[in-house]
Amino acid sequence: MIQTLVSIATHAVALLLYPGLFAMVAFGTLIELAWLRLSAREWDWPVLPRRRPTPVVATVALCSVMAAVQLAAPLNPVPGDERSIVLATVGLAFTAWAELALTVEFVAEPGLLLLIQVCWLLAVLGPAVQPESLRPQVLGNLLVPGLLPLKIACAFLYLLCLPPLLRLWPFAPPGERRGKRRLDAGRILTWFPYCGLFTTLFITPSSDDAVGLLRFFGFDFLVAAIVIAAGMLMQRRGPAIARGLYVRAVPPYAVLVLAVVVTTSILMR
Amino acid sequence: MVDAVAAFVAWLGASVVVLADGRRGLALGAAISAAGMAVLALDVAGPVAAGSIALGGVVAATGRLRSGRAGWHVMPAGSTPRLVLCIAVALVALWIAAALTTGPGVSLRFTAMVVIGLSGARVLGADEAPALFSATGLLALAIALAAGTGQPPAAPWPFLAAAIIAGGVSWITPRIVRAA
Amino acid sequence: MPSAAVLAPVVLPFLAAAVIAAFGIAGVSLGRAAAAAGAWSSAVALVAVWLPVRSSLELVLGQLGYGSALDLRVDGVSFAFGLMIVLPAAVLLTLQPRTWAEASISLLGVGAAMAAVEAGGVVLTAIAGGTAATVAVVLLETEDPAAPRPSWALLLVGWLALSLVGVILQVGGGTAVYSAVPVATVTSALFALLAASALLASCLLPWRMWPSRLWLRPSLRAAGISIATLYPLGFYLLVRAYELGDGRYPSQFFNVLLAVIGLGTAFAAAGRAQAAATRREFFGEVIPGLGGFALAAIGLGTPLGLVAGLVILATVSAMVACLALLPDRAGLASLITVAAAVGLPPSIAFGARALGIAATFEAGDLLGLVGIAGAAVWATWMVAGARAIGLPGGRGHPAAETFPRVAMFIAAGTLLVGPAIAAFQLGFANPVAAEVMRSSAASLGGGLTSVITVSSVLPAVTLFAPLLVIAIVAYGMSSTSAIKTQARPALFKLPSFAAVDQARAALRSATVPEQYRSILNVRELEAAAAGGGMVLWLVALIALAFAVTR
Amino acid sequence: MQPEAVELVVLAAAALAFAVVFSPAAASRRELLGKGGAGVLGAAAIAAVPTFDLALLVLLALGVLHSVIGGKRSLAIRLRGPLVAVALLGLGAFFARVQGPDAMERFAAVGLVAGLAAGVGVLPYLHPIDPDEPLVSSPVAWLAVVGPVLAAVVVQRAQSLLLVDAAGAFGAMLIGLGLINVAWGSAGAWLTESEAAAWRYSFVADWGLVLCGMGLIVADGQRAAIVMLFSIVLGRLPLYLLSRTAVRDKSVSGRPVSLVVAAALAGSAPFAGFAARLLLLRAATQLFWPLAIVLAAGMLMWLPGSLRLGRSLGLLKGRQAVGIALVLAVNVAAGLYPLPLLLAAHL
Repeated sequence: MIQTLVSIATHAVALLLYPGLFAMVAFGTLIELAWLRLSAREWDWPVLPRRRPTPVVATVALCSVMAAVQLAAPLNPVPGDERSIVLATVGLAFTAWAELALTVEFVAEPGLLLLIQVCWLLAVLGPAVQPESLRPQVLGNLLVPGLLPLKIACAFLYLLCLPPLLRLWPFAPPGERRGKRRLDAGRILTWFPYCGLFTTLFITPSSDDAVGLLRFFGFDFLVAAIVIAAGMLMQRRGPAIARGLYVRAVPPYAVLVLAVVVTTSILMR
Repeated sequence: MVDAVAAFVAWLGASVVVLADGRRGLALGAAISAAGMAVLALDVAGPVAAGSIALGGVVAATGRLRSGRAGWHVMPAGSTPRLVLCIAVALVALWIAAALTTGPGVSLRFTAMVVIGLSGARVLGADEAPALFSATGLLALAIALAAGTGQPPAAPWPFLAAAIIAGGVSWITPRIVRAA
Repeated sequence: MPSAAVLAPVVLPFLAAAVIAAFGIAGVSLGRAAAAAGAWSSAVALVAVWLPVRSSLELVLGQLGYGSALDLRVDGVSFAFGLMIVLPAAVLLTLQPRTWAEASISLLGVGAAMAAVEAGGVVLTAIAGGTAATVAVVLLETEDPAAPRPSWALLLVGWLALSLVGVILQVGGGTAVYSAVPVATVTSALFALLAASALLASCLLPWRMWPSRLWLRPSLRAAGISIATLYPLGFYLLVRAYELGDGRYPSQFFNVLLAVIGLGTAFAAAGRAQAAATRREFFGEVIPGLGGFALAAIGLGTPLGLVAGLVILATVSAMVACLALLPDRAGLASLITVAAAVGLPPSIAFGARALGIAATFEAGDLLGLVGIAGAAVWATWMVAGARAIGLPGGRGHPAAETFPRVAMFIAAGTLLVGPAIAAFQLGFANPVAAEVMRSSAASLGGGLTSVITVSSVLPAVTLFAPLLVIAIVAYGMSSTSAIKTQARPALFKLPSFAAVDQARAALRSATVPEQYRSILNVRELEAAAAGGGMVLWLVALIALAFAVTR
Repeated sequence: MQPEAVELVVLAAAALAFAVVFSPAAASRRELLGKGGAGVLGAAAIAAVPTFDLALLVLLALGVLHSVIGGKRSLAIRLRGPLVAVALLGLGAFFARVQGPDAMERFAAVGLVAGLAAGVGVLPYLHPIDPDEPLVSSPVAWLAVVGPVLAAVVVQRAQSLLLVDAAGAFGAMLIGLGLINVAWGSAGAWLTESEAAAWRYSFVADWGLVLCGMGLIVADGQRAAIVMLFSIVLGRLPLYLLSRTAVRDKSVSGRPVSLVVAAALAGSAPFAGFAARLLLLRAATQLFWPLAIVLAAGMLMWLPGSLRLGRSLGLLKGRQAVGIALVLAVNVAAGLYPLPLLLAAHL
């Protein structure tokens, strides 16, 4: 009984502090400010999100913290064997649709977004088909030559899918109000899980010490930077280019990745 | 030799029943056919059976004279197909009885097949009660006779039953039939 | 515990039905109390028989006449499926007002379904299941002849096919008793027939069939009972099929095929759900959707998949009661029901589906691709759920039969018991795996606090409990005023089966060309055959003689 | 006496008793008792007489009697079925007794099968019907009262008369005719215009399964036949009696009772028809499993016709409603526990 209570406390700490809510808000706020700074023509401080959370934020927070504790973050209180790629994936999948619950106007191109999310699911779960393991850190640690092409293909697909999932693509939802920009609490909460999951799956695990922490968050910031750059590129090129990319390029590439998954599994059996 | 004649007579009687529409023709046919079958039954099942068939035939013929279209009406217009039927059935029955099947009792086999066949065909083709009931009577007698083929019949009951049916059926008058 | 006790869960509903009918004919309606007593007594009897022993208790009486003895058995499988049938039915019979005829027929359906899951052999299951199907059709017709109801032919096909399976087992293996059939008797062809009958019995098909259509009836009294009694039976057959094959299906092809059919059903339901015009239409797709996930998990062939599927099925039976009591209007009850339906973490539906997806990866042999597809289908359900929150309620059904608080309690219950998924699986699902997958069920572990899988551990209590607290706090602080109820466009259109309907209409209106009609006039053919003509009779005789001499 | 035939006579007597008790009009009760009683006695006589020839003569007498008691159809039509049956059965028995080539034995089998079909009134020898004819003089009397006993006697005698090769041909012909009657009867019950014809075709369809059961020489086939005959005599016949009042009133009822009746007529679980179908599938599987598949598919064709007949039952109250409940209860009991029926027939 004591062991269970201790474990509950450990998981609570992980959920609320690190790598949970507090770490997500801290990391996410930094990245969000960077994104607002780089993507806006003239800069002024954004308005803080409402003090009372909406059901959207509550849902995003709930699902994001569940995903965040699955990451192979150094010093993560949650034991390695209790982490699952499935919980992380499904948790993040929920965050993309929370806003659709309020009104359609808040979600741009829902149909296309669903297609991209399916491609993202392939990118995340594809590497787990052959090893038959669901531990994120085990997948990240796999350096078997046979799996490298698959991991690289999935990593690239993952990065391709992030801008739409983080709503950095140039499709402004019809409901978005003009005037002073408000900090997007939903997006803030998802920066760390998305970037951390990439680092966990496609980069070898970091050691549980200060160097490991620096290495892990270094890669996270690097992923965030890549995503912000991609987002800014698409903002400049305009919606047509972005639609062309996500309709005519990403899905065929995802099919190719699926073929790689199948081929890799057959060859390595 | 007697059996062969009896068989021919039975066939002749059955043919008359098929070809006749008048009460006299039907009565004559029934009587002749019963006579032939009685002779054959004498060999097969003994005097009681033969007597039953003969008595049944007489009662049937008598009953038939009481009702039905007056006169003979043997081979009325349009009865050629029936004539052809009688001859064809006889030939087939003869071929089966004499050539196809083996063992004693060729006449008995011929008679059983030809009377059952002709009476069944008459039932299928006729519409009036007298013809139907005459054919029914013959059919009953033939069924009893057929019981004698193969193994020797243990008891005369089929012949008695057939006689009762043949006799009784011919006394059913068309009036009862029309009212029903 | 005397073996005759296994009769109680079956006989008690029949007894109650007889008493209600007798009083009803005499002009006295016993109301809900009698109906509730009949159903709850069956549930209590089932639990009372199982809990003290927690292993199989069997009653075998004499031969019945068609190669089967009267063999009733309460084991882990019949206990689990018995509860899935009787509990939602008991809740509905307790709350919803019915005429004495409907109450009596409903109890007959419950009794027949309980007999189906307690039957010790395939033939008895076919008879009892066929009876439950007939009773359900009669119940739906009694309530409202004009409203949609299952195609009786489809149900009859399923149960007749199962009786053919039972007969082949009897002839080929000497018995159709689940625990005694020789494994070699269950060939691939026979299993294909059994699987087809199971899919037809519960209508686990991608097309829009009765598990979805019944929810659009003006009243949901008969629909709730019919789905509660019929829907689990198809899954029951697929679970018993493991017992027939000593823990496995004859070939892994069947595992993949059933998993793909399950996901196809779940995706088709999700496709219809995300295109729903009202919330009632969305809720109409919840049961087939959850059923599809359950089929995909159960079809995998691993103990983890089986227990995950069973937990999803337990959620299905809870949702049947919840949806039948839910009013068609906005409100907290409706919101919580949508959340429970799409499996918002940390609900039990979320945990079970996550385990189901995990089981596909650990089953190996490329089955992980099924897991990826499962995640994609689940994402589609998330879209449909989010969209449904803002949809208008729907036509609505009589207020007297809706109980929003009870519906909300049931839906919230599935959300709150998420942390107890390990304990629930231990007590409810593991005995089933132990019964039908004796050789491989030992791999299931984890006790009351976690679910151990091959490569990872689901920390049910230690993760889901704090997560639940976070959820309660977060949602407690938030307000639902921002949700805008509006007509919402579908994200994508499923390929409509217009082509199938056109083909069916063309077939129905097909006629023989005018110039040939005189030859093939069916009426004249019938008149000739029934006319008793001399020529026909002689020709028939000659034809028989000719045929015999070939 | 053959136990199977005795049991069928008892069932026919029970059906007659039901008809008398639950018949709507007093006048028809007396007629039912008189003429129906004669039919049952005739059937008993067919079963009781010691030799096959006497049985044929009894059948002949019964045919004459049935044609004379009256009815809408002409005398020739009413007399044709039974008499042709006697002629064919007589020839069949005759060919079986004489020594000769194998073909003779096979012709004997043809005669017995054709005679049975003509006697019962199934394809290819359907007795013409008239919708307005009273029950006792309609072909249903042969289909549901005399036919079952005749079939039991003919099949039992055939087993003693025919040698192995001819017995095989006998069984094969029965199965062939059975399948034809299943298809024609179930389609006819669904598509034909008049309700009375639809009921007759439903009897013919059931007889198709009976013939298949009798043709399958294994024990389960005979069991299936006896249970199916039970569902004809004490299931379909009583329901037909009760529906005759509704048919004239052209009142079609959508009440749930019609669905329950349709389930009983369609041979759905838990009625006696389902148990018969189970036994038939068992027998077919033992002999030739593709036949079981064909039979199972054929069994689905009962559904549309049964739904139609169930609807034609009309709104029955009081005594008729009790009659329906009694019929359904008896059929459920026999469907769940057919063993007593089989033991009584020593099967």
